[in-house]
Amino acid sequence: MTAPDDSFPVTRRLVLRGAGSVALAGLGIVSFRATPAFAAANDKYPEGAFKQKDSKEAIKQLYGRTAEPSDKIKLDAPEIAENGAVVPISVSTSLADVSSIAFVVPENPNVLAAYYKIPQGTLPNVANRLKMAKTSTVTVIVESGGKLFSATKEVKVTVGGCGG
Amino acid sequence: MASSIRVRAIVNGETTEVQTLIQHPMDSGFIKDDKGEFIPAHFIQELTFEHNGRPVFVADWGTAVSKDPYVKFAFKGANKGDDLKVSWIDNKGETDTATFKIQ
Amino acid sequence: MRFWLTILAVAALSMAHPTHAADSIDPAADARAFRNYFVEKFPNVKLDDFANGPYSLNEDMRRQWEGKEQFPPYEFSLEAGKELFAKPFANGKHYADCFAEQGIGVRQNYPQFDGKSGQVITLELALNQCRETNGEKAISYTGDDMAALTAYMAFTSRGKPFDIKVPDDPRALEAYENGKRYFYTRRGQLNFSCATCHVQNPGERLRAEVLAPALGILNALPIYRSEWGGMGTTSRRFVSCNSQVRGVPLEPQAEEYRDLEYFLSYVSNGLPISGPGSRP
Amino acid sequence: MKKISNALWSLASLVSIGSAALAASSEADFKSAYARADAAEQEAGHLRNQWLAAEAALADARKAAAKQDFETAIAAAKEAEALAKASIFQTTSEKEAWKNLEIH
Repeated sequence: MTAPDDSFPVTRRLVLRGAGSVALAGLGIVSFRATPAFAAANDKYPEGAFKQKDSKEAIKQLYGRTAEPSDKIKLDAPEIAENGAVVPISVSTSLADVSSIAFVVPENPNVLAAYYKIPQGTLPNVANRLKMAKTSTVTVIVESGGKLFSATKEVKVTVGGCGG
Repeated sequence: MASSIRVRAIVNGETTEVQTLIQHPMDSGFIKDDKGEFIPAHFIQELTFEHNGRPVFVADWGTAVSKDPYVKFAFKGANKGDDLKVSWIDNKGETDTATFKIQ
Repeated sequence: MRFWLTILAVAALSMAHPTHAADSIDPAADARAFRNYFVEKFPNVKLDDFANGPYSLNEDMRRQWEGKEQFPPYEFSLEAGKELFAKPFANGKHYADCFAEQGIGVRQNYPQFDGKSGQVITLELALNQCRETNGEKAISYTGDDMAALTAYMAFTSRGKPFDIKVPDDPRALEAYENGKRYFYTRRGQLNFSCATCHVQNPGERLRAEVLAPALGILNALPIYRSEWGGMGTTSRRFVSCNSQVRGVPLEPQAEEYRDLEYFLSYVSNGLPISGPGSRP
Repeated sequence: MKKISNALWSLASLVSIGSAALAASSEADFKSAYARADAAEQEAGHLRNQWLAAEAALADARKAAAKQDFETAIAAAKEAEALAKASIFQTTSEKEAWKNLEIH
């Protein structure tokens, strides 16, 4: 937007103040009626990996090795996120024996977003909605036959999800 | 109070497609409130789906999963009318569990 | 974004349009012209699709929206609205008792002009009038409960075309005309009118948002905005629009806002209710 | 940023801000400056078109005055008055100008 400020120096004084902020009431009332009969069905929640600020470090913590790119992974994400708070991202792959899928967003404060364990009999397809703080690549890691593969796509974020 | 968990699980041939939406703030801990103070992190860490007592999908989540999180997956071996048990636990130790009929 | 704008006084702008000689109020002619403008500007958009706002104009956004619609995040608000709507007042009466058809599938008939009071009655106002008639306190026009209630009522009316009436009553015509004037009047430090964004520039990006076309814009209300992380009412949207152009918002359901809603709904007559909608 | 190209930035008669430095700003000077600003802003309110920035400048003026900083308070009050008058001017000129935007 261009304002013809140069020709009207007087107007410079009337600079814009902070925008009025409409109070945004957050809801999010959650019921906790159920008993915590939590089946520790699988291995533990990878707390350490979820705190990493660096993608390589997060992947190393999670898997203990690095991934190589694969064209057998289809990563579907928008080119421009309509809002970084809710970015729909999905993945499917023709790789065999998939045992886990992880989503990494390097520009988020915590780079590891989600880690899905895929038992036998479950298809290697996942769709979810992630927060993105700013424009970033999104990398998906697929664990297949004991090896790690990856695919990456850039998502432009103009309104940040301040999340991560 | 209604459950925090919504599930649509539909059999199509030999696979069952499961979509879930959970009511949860998923606060990342990086956002400030109106007074400029950080809202403490509050997010689901683990979400488990069980069919016949067997886990068919386990999600481990960090702070970057959106508010009122959504996830979709598909698995094989279920029949119409089977139970699908869904449970989550968050970083504050709060949990919810609900069981749904596969359609 | 650089809204470092330094706007001051505004000159009266003489544009090419000649001001129409007689200031006769002709809502039907306005609605035809309004619709034609958008149909000509966006020849590839199906008429009904304008009710889907920016998603009718932007393919990438549309895909994200359709993805979310598979299991929309507003589902919880919708359910809350259904429960609130069914919950009896202390006197045993219900919201349903205040509306035609028990309030199911009637959203497309609001706002209405009430000949008795000479006022435009929006759905939000009708809900609070219903509460007060039954001895309950009014609820906030910008709050989650009102959003949930109107979301539920809109949901039961999805697909029904807007059917707003401007009766042959000078007061109704005046309300309509006032709404129209509000819509086109520039205000706030940014010197924007509603039309600046939603008539002249729909489909363009302002900040990160793709602007919605004014035609069909209220058909989607109330809306779940990712920015809000929740459902918001028409009142809340008007208030936030005023703030965005750096104006001090009016009080929710002020006469000006109700008249504006009347005008905007009327010119979208025939387009289907699509609410509750989703927006970034 | 993609611009709102049709936003017409024609700026006409300008409201000037008194920028003369006030040697010794007094509380009385502040009060009269504030009263003028407040009256203008109230008129803008009556016209249903106040600007957020005018409200903010008035608040700044009150804050500074509470701290006995009358120089800052007077400057803020004058800014508020100029903004309020600009919003009034906008309302007045839009009385007819709105029709130029109308779809016919």
